[in-house]
Order: sequence, then structure tokens, then C-alpha cells
Amino acid sequence: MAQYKMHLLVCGGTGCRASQSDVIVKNLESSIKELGLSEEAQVVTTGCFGFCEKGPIVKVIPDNTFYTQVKPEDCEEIVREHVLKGRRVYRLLYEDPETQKHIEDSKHMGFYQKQLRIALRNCGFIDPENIDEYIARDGYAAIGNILAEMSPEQAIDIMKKSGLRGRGGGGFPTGIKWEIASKNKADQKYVVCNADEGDPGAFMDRSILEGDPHSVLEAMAICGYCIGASKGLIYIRAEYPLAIKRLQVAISQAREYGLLGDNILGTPFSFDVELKYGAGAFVCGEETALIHSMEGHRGEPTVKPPFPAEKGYLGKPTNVNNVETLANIPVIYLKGAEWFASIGTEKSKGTKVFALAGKINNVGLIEVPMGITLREVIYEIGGGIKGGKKFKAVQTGGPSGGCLTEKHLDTPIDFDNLLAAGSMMGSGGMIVMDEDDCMVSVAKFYLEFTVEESCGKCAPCRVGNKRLHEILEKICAGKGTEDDLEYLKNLSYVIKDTSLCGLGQTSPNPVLSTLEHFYDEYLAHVRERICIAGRCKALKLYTILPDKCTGCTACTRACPVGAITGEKRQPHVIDVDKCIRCGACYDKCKFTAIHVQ
Amino acid sequence: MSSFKIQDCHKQTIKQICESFNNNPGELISILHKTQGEFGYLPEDIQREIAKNLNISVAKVYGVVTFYSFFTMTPKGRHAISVCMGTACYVRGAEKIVDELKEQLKIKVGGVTDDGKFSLDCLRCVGACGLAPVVLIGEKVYGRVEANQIKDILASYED
Amino acid sequence: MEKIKLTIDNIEVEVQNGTTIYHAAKKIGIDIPVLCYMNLEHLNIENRPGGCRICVVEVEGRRNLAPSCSTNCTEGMVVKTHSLRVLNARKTVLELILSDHPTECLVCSSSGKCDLQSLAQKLGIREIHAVENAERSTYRKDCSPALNRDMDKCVMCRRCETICNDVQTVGALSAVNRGFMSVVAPAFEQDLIDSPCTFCGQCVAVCPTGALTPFDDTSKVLKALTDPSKTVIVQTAPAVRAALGEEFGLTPGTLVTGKMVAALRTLGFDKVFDTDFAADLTIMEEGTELLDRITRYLGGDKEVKLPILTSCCPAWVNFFEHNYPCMLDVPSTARSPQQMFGAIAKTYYADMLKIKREDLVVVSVMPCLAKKYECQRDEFKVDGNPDVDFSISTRELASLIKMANINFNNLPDEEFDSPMGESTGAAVIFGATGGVIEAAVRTAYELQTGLKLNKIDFEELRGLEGIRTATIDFNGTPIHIGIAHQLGNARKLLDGIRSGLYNFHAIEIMACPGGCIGGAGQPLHFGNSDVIKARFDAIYREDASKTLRKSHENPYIIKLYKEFLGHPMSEKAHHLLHTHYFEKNKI
Amino acid sequence: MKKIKSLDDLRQMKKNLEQGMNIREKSDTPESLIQIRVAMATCGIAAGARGVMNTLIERIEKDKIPAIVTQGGCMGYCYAEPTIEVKIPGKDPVVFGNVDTAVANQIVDKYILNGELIDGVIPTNYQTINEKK
Repeated sequence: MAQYKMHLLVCGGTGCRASQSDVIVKNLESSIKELGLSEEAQVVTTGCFGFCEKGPIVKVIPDNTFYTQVKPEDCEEIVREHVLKGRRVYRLLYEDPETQKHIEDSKHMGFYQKQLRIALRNCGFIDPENIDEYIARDGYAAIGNILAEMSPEQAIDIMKKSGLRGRGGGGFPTGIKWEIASKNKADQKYVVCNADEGDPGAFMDRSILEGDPHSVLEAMAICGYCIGASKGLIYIRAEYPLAIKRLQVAISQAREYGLLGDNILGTPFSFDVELKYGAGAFVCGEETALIHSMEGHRGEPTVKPPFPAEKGYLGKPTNVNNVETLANIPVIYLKGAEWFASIGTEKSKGTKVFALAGKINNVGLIEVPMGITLREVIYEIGGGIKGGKKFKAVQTGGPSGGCLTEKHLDTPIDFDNLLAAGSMMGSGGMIVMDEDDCMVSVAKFYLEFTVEESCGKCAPCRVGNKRLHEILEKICAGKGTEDDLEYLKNLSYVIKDTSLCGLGQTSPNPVLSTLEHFYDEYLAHVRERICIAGRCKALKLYTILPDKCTGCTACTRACPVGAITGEKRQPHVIDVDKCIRCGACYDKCKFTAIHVQ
Repeated sequence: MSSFKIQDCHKQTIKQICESFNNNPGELISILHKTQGEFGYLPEDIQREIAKNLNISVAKVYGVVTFYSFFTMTPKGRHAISVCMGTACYVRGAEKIVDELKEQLKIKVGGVTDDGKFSLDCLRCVGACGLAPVVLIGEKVYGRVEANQIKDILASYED
Repeated sequence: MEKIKLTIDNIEVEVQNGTTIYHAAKKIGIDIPVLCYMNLEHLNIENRPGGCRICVVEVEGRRNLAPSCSTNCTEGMVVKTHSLRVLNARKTVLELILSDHPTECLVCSSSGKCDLQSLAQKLGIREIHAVENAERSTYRKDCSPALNRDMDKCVMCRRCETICNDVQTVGALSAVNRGFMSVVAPAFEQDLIDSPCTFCGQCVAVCPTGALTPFDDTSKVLKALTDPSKTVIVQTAPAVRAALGEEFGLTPGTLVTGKMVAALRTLGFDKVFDTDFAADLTIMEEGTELLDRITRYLGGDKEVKLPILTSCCPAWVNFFEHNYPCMLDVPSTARSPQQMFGAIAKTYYADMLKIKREDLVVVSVMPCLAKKYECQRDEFKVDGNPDVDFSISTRELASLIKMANINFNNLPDEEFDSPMGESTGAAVIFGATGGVIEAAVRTAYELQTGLKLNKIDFEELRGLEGIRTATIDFNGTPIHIGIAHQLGNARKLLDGIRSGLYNFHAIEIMACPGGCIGGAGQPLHFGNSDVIKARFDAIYREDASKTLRKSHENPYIIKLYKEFLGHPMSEKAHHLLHTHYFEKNKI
Repeated sequence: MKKIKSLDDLRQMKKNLEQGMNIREKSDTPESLIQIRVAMATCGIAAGARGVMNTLIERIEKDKIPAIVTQGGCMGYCYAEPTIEVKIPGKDPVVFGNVDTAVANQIVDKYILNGELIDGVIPTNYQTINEKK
């Protein structure tokens, strides 16, 4: 590899690409060439830096300068000033939302200070399309060492000792999963990587695949060695074209180097990986559904047992791990189980990647040690609530999870604490909500998702979630009763208790958790017919403030149902019974005379 | 349902796709992906042809096509609009954007305008949460979209 | 095998490892309610999607409730099948299912035989919560000539899907859509008539609700019966007499031939005939065709198509028209007994009565739904007038009898009318799997060898296994015979021939389990294969009781050839008694 | 590309490749490294800062010195260009002026490796670029 004095790392993740980071790469390269700096500076397209809020990101190495929201036209300046003359382009530096100060290097950004990147260790650091960079970072050394020095049993033992638990949602100990699969005898076994990330608002798996595909491939090979499988399959969403491309590149590079294929590193162990595409079904995140989908069927789950470890893909023992879980694995073997087990809490070891989004300043992908508090995540890493509004809740675990409130701000985050708080880790979506968010609507949003994504196989999920959604709609429309709240609760419990798969067993969680923490808000909807957050259209009350109304009649003309009457140049009135709460008058009024309650 | 009539050349294409997967019914989903990539959608005749090649029932093919939201039996508009409905976009107002698009285009979600210019769909999290709410038109990504920009955005598409 | 001990509702029970909670409970007399689960044990058909969640039970130490139909017992397991938690869950889930189900039980054709309805009664559902604004999943209704689909009533038990795909391998149905709108339907939710459906009707036979019901022809029959300008005659298939009694509380296997004839006369049919007469005729034609092909084959004719396949079963005919279009010249061209009867009735018999064919209404009583479709095929019409006007099922006949206030069990036994009511034992066994080929062998043997059979009973051709093979010695010439019932077995057999696994001269295929006795028009056996066995035995009892047991000995058949048809495979016979097949090629 | 046939091959390959990535590895943990900043403004470049920087980078690679070389803007000592700032962990930063390749080597030998100060240190109260803005 050539020696460059300066590396310009440009985020090539989907988020930054959407804002033309590919053009930025081109422009940087051409400016460097123009100024004759091709020998000195190298432009590298990397995976996601996680700081998606301020993308596209360009990070300059070695001084760790962190340029945010870079536009293609900024590139020439970056090269001329920074690369050539060593002067930072201040206007592109990250501005701390509290102090309004520009922060020069990423080491001093609150967003990164509390993070600990294990699964994301290579994301935003290496060029995912260049296997050499991965190898330079000790890539494939873990599988190499294992093949040279360990029996599968020993390797599984390390996995067990590390305490790694599945990051896809359930939190099942990975080592034990491997052990079960390894003990089932069969002529063929399979390692499956679950990359069917479907939680709306979580995108860590995609980021890992885009930023560090080799880690996943290496981990699959390790798992293959441990359980005795020679075939790996990655089930990936077809909606992730970039991740698919990076994986394809990675697989072919690994094959060329002989790191996938027959007799890896001269040992008897052979392993190869193939891609299988999902086609837009959230339920396929469930292991059995995923396997049916890979077999070319409708992605309907089946009753467990038999577990995939016993009877999985094509009826053979199959081990399914999710992307983030796998990304942790090579480094565990390099640094040791003890190292990994020293991070995190008693029962949740290591780190967890969260997709931080919603009403927060620093939207992005973060990796934090288990046991960090919500407060640290929201206020230190996330930079606080957007627009200085009041924090209301954090939704974790997506459609399977629940809401955490102010009283949970100092609870250490791990699998068990989240479960105890009525939510769950899930795949790691973390959506922050402020005072403007109506919790009934939030529950309704998730149920809408579940209704759309239910496979329809079992009755409680197929019909039950539909009914839950209908009741929530009714409440949001101001037609709910207190009886409805009771029925919501009972229905939720029964759906959890009787559904066939994880989707239905967790789908009422958003309802139950908002009912528990925000019962008052529900009550206000059904008793006083008020939506405190002002989000539910039907619960808004529009009136005209007589002292502000000039009688211009603009609202009368805008009203689609003729609910507004009044003499010209006299204050108008809204007929509450006729009003459909569309808000057209509010938008039209130039004198802020329309009052919304 | 659809006016698509299969021609011999289409049959040839489908045959090649199926053969590239060894006519293995286990690869049905990959075959559907590839076929939809070729034709833009999966009308009835095409599903029949796939079933014939793989020696499975059309009902089975249709069952799979209707299970996965990625597969469609109606052609998209020349400019396919997709609004991200991930949670991040939702809490930052994606619903309003959808309402506005429905209003402007006079179509429902999943529909196509009469002139075939635009189609409107919702999808789950494109992963550009930093840009929420996000609208995709074809390959182009519009970030931090506000309802009042919709009219201008649509107007920028001429044909 | 390993034994396991567990406790269910405080009762200790020992079962074999691998037993489900449902079966363990059943063993000690605890009947856990089920909806989607179906187990046709003796036929090896099981439907266990674990989808309805009605059979959930509480298992100590388990986070959620367990579906008893698909949860295996484990050592020391403690199960409660009716705790408050279970009952609440079960009722709530049933309410949910009902909230997406039409409430038209009073006029539903499945009322009284509907699993959903009895479950609602059993669980004491008196109101359905949250229906006020509840959306219902509704679908386009489909009326085919044989069966109706009203998927608004579908509960997604998937039994029909299992039958259609796994058992019959017809592939007309699949679960389609997702979530709330998911339903079992043909491709593109098109009508069954446009699908590869064979109208075997086995899906109807297992549907727990009124989603799949037979097409009802009873009102048309009643209308014809009351029309003074029409002469209405009826033919009854052999399997009907072995099962009809069940609808009137008689034990399965009770032969009710005489009572059935009496009931039909009381209902007002002008003549009560027997399809068995036509079955004898079928043997004459099909047997001759078989002999012809074998003789040519043995004579070195390379063009001749062997094995010959029977063609009495209309669902089977549909099946090969869809699935084996390249083999259309292999099956016998002989029409089914129902259609031979119709063709003779509307020519020979109508001439005999000196009436126009339009004024003669031929009704058939069949154990079958596909017969409804068969009699509407264009090949079996003359100038638009069908040879058989209406085909009603065994169950429809029972409902007509009940409608007419006939006390069936007290009826005296009566005889069929002449001439088309005379038959031999060979014709009776058409109703059971293996029967047609046995009847054919009885005749073909004697015609081929010129010898008299010593032993009429060919036990080697009988039985209930899905695929059976036998070799019959035709006085030195071994004749290889294959038999299959259920279309999935038929497919296996045919594919086996193609791959060279089998080599047969003749094959009999029936679409339904056990042959016609297990037809979809028969009283529902609810998965109890003892019922099928009893009907099976009854058929062979009737055969044994007959003096004439070989079709070519039927004097009225001999007379028919002499007076009207000439000889088997004559030009007239060809015209009236044979047919041809069409490539349908819908898959 | 050719196949990697053994673990040793892989290790060798890693060794060859890691040089190119060193700069990134080091920048990941700058606080534990010796940080050398070369002033690379127009005046610095004109005075030969680029050559100095190259020399420093080469020395560090050669002697495997735990150091990282970055470039900075003008430090305000135009009379003494090229200038470099060296910050050894736990010590105050020191700025050297009039650095040419020979001096650069001297700085490495004496100050960085042995902690001895050498001529050319700019003694006055200076500000680092961080504080200046």
C-alpha cells in the first residue's frame, strides 16, 4: 500500500450517499490531482460514521478533522486549504449545539466521546470495498488463529465465555446457540446471517454491511467451523442495494484470496457464502419465517420447536445470527472473551448499536457499552432534544418494544432492564419523542406497522392487531370510551399470550407500555376528548379570536364544509359541530386569529 | 386486471432467468426479483410463465408475490415516489408529506396517476434518518422535506 | 420408544415421547377444542399450521400459552387446559375470529355442521367485542359448477390448502395476500373454473365453516319434479347406498339400497334407476378397449398406448387434462358410468318412452362434486341439452329426503326399476378404490382367455393403501395392474411410470380417499377413516350378495347391445359411450 | 490477486499492508502518541515544509516511533519557517523554527528520542493554533 500523509475519509453509507457523497469523493479526487497532491493525500470511501444528522461527512486523517454537511462544491476548498495549506475550513466544522463553538476534531465531539465502537470498529475507518484494508486491521486473523489452534469445542467455549447475546432482539446467548447447532448431527448444516433488518428506524445492520462486510463474512466462517457447516447464507433485504453490492464485492475478494471457498488457509475447513434476498416482509426477521422465505416460500413462521438448530434451511440444522452479533465475533477472538466480558453489565456484555432518531439533535448510529444510561445517550451523545423542547419518551425496540420515560433516564440500558421496564432491546431503534408527540398516536403508528406486516397465519395477530389498531384510531378520532381502554388491555395480553411468533407476541408492547406510562393521555383522549400534544386532528378545537379577526373572509372561503360564518369586516365564528378540524382556516388566516386547542 | 400480454420474447427472457437458477423452485424469490427487475412488475402472464418453467402451481407463485411488499403486479409511474415511513421520518412529519402528495396527485398510496407519470408508495426506513422526513423520487433522495415544497418538487418533473 | 410422564388438569398421564399435549389430553378423555387442526389418521393426512390458537393451554413455567396441537409433551410437564387465563385467551381469540366473520349463520349452508359455530356455542360466546367499527375482510364470491367459495367465512385454517396441495397435488389453491387480507384462493383470486381445480371437492369436505360449500342443485331438481311436462328419472351411484344411512343416524357401512329407492320414489321420481347398470356398460367398453390394446401390444404393435388408464372419475380426468396434456391418448376413451347412463337414457330409453330428449330429465345422485362439473361439459350435451341434467350429492339427497318429511329409517325396501336398474356385483364395487379394475379384470379375463373364472374375488386388488400394484395371470399372460387413490398418489404413480419405476398394462385411479365412498359429496367423515373402512366393506358385501358378479353377464346389457348398440366399441357405442380429452394445461 | 495459502501468509500480508493504514490507526488514539505538527501555510511550503514533513514521516516509519505527523496552518513565525510543533504526551508542546531536513533528523534524535532540547526552539509565549482561531 502506498504511503499517504493524509487520508480523506468520506462516508459512503446510504444516508450520506443520498446527499451526494459519491460526487464529493470525485470532486476531492480531482482537486487533489489538480493541485498535484496525488502522492500525498488519499481519498477513501468508507462506511457510515454514524453521525447521519450532519451528513455527508468528510473526516481528515491524521488530524481527525470532522467536516459535516459537506457539499460537492466545498471540496475544492477543503483540498486547497486543508490538504495543501494545513488550514481547516472552519465553516464546515461541527458546531456544538450548546456552546455554538466549532469543534475541530472528532475526538472532542460529544457524539463520539461516550461511544465504544466494537461492532462498528471498522465503519468509517476502512474502505469496505478493499479487503486489504480489512486484513491490515487484523482481518481474517481470528478465523486463521482458530483454524490453526482451536477445536470447534474450544472456539465455542470462548464464545460462551464472552457472554455475547444475540443483537437481533431476543438476546439469546450466541455461544449456547452454536453449541446446540454443533451437537445436531447432519451431513450438511447452514450458517445464516439475518440481514433482514425491518424495524422502521433501525439501520445498524445495513451500516455494518455497508461499512465492514468482511467482519460478517469472517464471523460466519468462524461459526461454520464451530458448528460444522460449510455453507453460509446471508438473507438480506432487497431494499439495501448498496449493502448488497458491498457484500458481493467482499465475497468475491475473499474468494480470490482463498479466505472463502475450499481449504481455507491451507486447512481442511471449507466454507462459502451465498446471498439470498428478502422482498419486504418484516416477519421474515423471525428465524423460521426467514428460512421459509429462503426456501422460496411465503415467509410464514412455524411453531418452534423444532428450532432451526435442529431442522432449519432445507430441513438441515441451521444457525441464524444477526449482522450486528456477527460483527462482534472476530474481535472477540482477537482480544479474548475476558476483554469482551469486561465491558457491559452483569448479564449483558459488550456494546449495543442504537439508531438514535426522532426529536434529537444528533441523529445517527451510535455504539455504546451496555449499562450506559438513557440520559447519557440522549443528552451527551444525542446532544439533547431538538429545539430545546421537553423530553417525553424514548421508544426502543421498534414495533416490538415500548416507551421509556423520564423516570427511566438513569436506568442502565441492557437486555434485562429494558424488558423489566416494559420495553425491549429489539434491534436497537431508539426514537426520541418530545412534548409534541401524542403517545396514543405513537402506539397507533406502530400498530399500523404491525397490521401491515402481520403474515396472517395466526388469528390473534391477524385479527387482533387489526382490532387494536381500530380501537386506537377510534380513540384518536375522539370516539373512544373507557371501556375501550379496558378492552385494549385485555386484547393486548391475549395477543401476547397466544400469538404464534415473536411478531405477534410483542406487537401489543407499544400499546401496553404507553397505557402504563401515559394512561393520563389516553384518559384525556376518551374523557375530555383532548389530545395534550395537539397531534390528533379530530381532537383539535378551532375557534376564532374575535379581537384578532378582521373579517377578511379568507377563512370562510377556505373552509371546505362551510362551518365559518360572519359578516364582512366583522369577527367570524366557527360552527363546532360542522367543523371537520381540517385546519384550512388556520393555514389561511393572516392575522393569527384562529385559535387551536 | 392487467392488459399485459406475454410475447415469445418475454417467454425467452423468463426461461433464461429461470434457467440461470437451475429452474429451482427454492429460488422462486430470487427469480421474481430478477424478473421484476426486467419487466418492472409481475403481471399475471409472467407469473404463469414462471410457474410453468419451475413446474410449480401458479397459485403458489401468486401466493408468494402477494406476500412480499416488494413485488408488485401493477406498473409503477414513470417517476415512482416513495415516502419513507420509518419511525424517524414519522415523528418528523412524514404523514403530512404523504397527505400532501395524495392531495396533489389525487391518488391513494399504492396508486398511479392517470397519465402514468407518478406513482406513490410508502416504504419502511431507507436509513437516511438524519435527513428525515425523506422522499424518494426514482433514484433521487429529497431530505428534510416540508409539505409546502411538494408542489415545486413535483413541478420539476416535466414528462 | 421412550415414555414420558406429565400432568394434565391434575391427572397424571404417561405417553410416548413425541406425543402432543392435545393427544395426551385426548388419551385421558380431555377434549381440547381445536379449529385449524385436522388429523385424518388412517389416511396419513395432517393439517397442523398452529394458526387458530384455539387449542392453547397453560404450561407451567412457560412464558406464553402453548398450542396443544403442536406442542410436544416433555417429562414432568404440568398442563392446565381450562384455567381462567386459558379460557379468557381462547374466548378472546374466538371472538376475534368471529369479529371477522359474517353473522349469517341462520341462512348459511353449513349451519349445524360448522366447527366455528359449535365452538362458539361450546365456549359460550354471547357477544363480540370491538365490532362496532370493525372492518371485515371481504372477497369476491365464486360459484363454480361444483362448489362455492365465500372466503368472507374463511378462518385461515389452511385445511383446504393442505388437501389441494399436499394431498391432491392439484395446486389450485394457495394462501395469498398478507395479514388481515390473507386468504386461501386460486392464483389471481380468479374463479376456480379458470384454475387447475379438478373439482374433487376434498377441500369442501374438510372446510370447518361455510367458506367452501357444494353447489346446491336441489331446488332445480325439485322444480323439475313438479313440472308435469317432464319425465324425471334418477340414477344412483354405488357409493351412495353405503353412506346415505349415516345422514339418518345409521351406523357407517349400513347398506340402505332399498330404502334409498323407496325414498326416491316417494320424492316423485318417475323412474329410479341404478348407475350400476351403466357401470356394467362401462366395463364392456373399457374392458374391450383394454383387451384390444393388450392384444395389439402383444402382437407387436409399437403404436399402442399402454398402460390404459381408467376414466370414470371426473376429477381424475380434469387432473390429467391439466397436468399431463401429453398423455391425453393414454386413458380409456370410455365415458364415466354417469355419462353412459345419461347418453343411453336420452337415446335408447327416451325412444323407448317415445318422448323427446328435452322432456326427459336425468338426475344423478353421486358421492361426488366433480360429477356436477362433468355433466355440464360440452361433450356431454346434444344441441345444448345435457345427457345428465342435474347431479346431486349424497348429502343433497339426504336434505331432500328431510325436506320432504320422509321418515327414512322406516321406509320399506324397494327395488330399482327396469331395465336400467339391473346390475352385477362388478358394478357395485366401482364405489371403492380398486373396484373398477377388479370389475374390468373379471370381464377381460373371461373374454380374453375364453375360460370361466374360478375365483371371482381378486383380493390382491383391494385395500386402502394409497398406491397398490398387482399382477394377474391371464392364463399365462401376466397382466400388471396399478391402483391409486387420491390425486397425489396418482401423480406419484404416473411419475413412477415415466421414470421407469413401474410398468403396467392397466391402471385405476380415483381422486378421493378410498375411492367414491370417500367422495366429497358423501356424509362428512370428519377425518375418521373407520367410517371409510366400514363403507368399503359394505360395498364388497353387496358385491358378494349378488348372483351375477361379472358385467358381461348382465342380461340387460346383453340386450342393450343386441337391440341398440351392436357390439362393444361399435360406431354407435363410440358415438354415445366414448369421449375425448382436451389439453387444459392450467397449472 | 493470489490465494493466501496459510496463516503465515496472512500474517505476512498483514504486515505489508498495515503501513498504509498506520496513519489511521494512530489518529484513532492521538493522545497517547507524540504529535508533530508541521506548519504548512504558503510561507512554510515556500521555505521547504513539505520536504521536512516527508523526512519526519519517513523517520517515524523507519524507527517505529510512536508518533503522528499532521500539518497545520501558519503559526505566526514566518521569520523562522519552516516551523514544527512537537507534543510529547505529558509535556508542553515545543515549537522549533528554521527546520530543514537535517534539523528535522536532529529533533527526532535528540528531542523526541532522548528528551534533549536543541537550538531553534522558539521560546516566547506562543499560542497553538487550537487556541488562536
